[in-house]
Amino acid sequence: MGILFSDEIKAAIECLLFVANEPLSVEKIAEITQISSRNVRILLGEIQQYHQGRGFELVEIGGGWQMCTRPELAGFVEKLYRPKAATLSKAALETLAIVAYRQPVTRAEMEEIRGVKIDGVLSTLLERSLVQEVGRKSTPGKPILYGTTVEFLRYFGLNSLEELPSPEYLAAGI
Amino acid sequence: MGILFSDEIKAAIECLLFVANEPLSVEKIAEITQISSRNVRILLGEIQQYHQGRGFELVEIGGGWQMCTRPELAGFVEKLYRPKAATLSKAALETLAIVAYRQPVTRAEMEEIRGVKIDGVLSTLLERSLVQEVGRKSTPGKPILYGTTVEFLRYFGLNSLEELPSPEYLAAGI
Amino acid sequence: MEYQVKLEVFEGPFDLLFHLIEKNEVDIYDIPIAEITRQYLEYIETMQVLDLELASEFLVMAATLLSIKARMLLPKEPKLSGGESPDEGADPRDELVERLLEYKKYKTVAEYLGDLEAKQGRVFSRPNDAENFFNLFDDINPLEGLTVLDLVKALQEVWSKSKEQGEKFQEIPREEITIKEKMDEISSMLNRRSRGISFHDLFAHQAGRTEIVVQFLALLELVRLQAVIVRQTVVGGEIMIYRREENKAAN
Repeated sequence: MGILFSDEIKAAIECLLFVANEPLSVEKIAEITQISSRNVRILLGEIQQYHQGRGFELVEIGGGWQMCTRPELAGFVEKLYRPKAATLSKAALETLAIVAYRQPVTRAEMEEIRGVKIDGVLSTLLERSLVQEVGRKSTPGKPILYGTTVEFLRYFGLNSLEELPSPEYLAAGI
Repeated sequence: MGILFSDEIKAAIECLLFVANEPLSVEKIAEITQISSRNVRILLGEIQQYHQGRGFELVEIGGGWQMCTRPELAGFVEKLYRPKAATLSKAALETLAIVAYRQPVTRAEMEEIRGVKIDGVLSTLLERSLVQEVGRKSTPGKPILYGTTVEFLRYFGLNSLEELPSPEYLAAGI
Repeated sequence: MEYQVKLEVFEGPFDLLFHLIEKNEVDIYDIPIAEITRQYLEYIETMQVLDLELASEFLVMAATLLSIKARMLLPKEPKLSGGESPDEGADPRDELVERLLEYKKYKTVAEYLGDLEAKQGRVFSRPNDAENFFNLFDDINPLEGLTVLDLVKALQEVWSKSKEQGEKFQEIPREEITIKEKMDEISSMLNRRSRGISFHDLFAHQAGRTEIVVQFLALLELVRLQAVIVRQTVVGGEIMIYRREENKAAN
């Protein structure tokens, strides 16, 4: 890529980010724009800076890059859309917490920790694509192992599982 | 509106334009942001200038304002979406199968067979020119009857609907 | 007089126990088991009085608490001279505390995730309608890679999912069917068959759900009018429907 083209390529990347319905990986952008991943990252940085503090910003989320509105402006979006606030139940969040930190984990292990049956909650999490089957445990009965999904990361605005703080850290902070 | 707030209000308008799926009228924006139409117009002008020549621009269209990608960049959008365009969802394919074999068929009949609402799927099939309206049923409410299109035959390389395997053959189990 | 019952809903026995520990401001490593057990049982009792659904796990925990309480009341076993009991010093509460702490870990994380969820719920991405873009491109084949066989497979799947198999490929003049017509139909069928007709056969050739329902309502109406007799001679056996006169003659 010649440096002369960077403005046009930057516009192309911005355009892609604008029309995409999901976070775009650096590799995907590189493939479409035919420039190196390294250059994509540089241009993403410039685009991010350009939109900083405006109506929508470029954020790294779920292993990709996506244009998102700023949380402070949610009130305006709600006036336009009145979106549904289908937040997760306490039971679902507790179960999800176990999956996130103990994955891969079986249903029995989750039930052991929470001290209750989790049938309904687990199917909710599966339906909402926050949790998925990731394999089978090599113990008698070969129980299904569960893990979190990319949607899980997006839903909570995380880029990777490493961004989750340790329970000890959280406990100390609260 | 105090002039001091204009940056935040500008961000709010940008945010609204970003999440809206259709052109927003000046009045609508004024109503949501609680500023005068005159000020909305001034800020729209500033926003338009800011995005000029980048990946997407603010254009006045159909009596409102909308963020649109630049036509020159359509090639990139196509590279992103073409792979998606060539795949029909399972729900769409199932609905298409019902239309193919039961035509002419009403929406209610399709929904009864599939056991779910098919609004979205049906409009996809209509937009992709796989299904078309073929008349009205002479029952109360005169529901629209749907059938397959010439494109449907062409995509499958069929000369006529008679070339579709018969339902009896199907029932025998393949 | 007006009074209010404020009853928190707990996600499980651990959740409830935690609430009690926090409410009483006691040390989790030194739970006053008698008092906590009393409050725990009180809560369960309230739930039962109010006839609220109570997961069996709550009762299991109640039993566990009572067992711990009982063990705490037992006098310490006298030390055997010379040897030390491997159980020495073991607190009956240890296992419970361990499980509570493990649970607490995830409860904390759950609260954190709840905060993230609330924050992320205020962030919106652009809801692009992909269909809008598809229309921009020429010569897109939405059925690329699919064959007629895939269509057939899709239909088979719909078919197997649909409860009324085999009915879907005939035209169903649903709107025209009335109970009266069905009653007449059944009566004339029974007139032709002196030995009656089986319930199964009566419904075998009905075209769809609506027709089956109408047929059934018609049959009920005939029963009510005592025009037909419905009999089942063996439990679980075939149900037979007879015209009333025929039935009398048969007996």
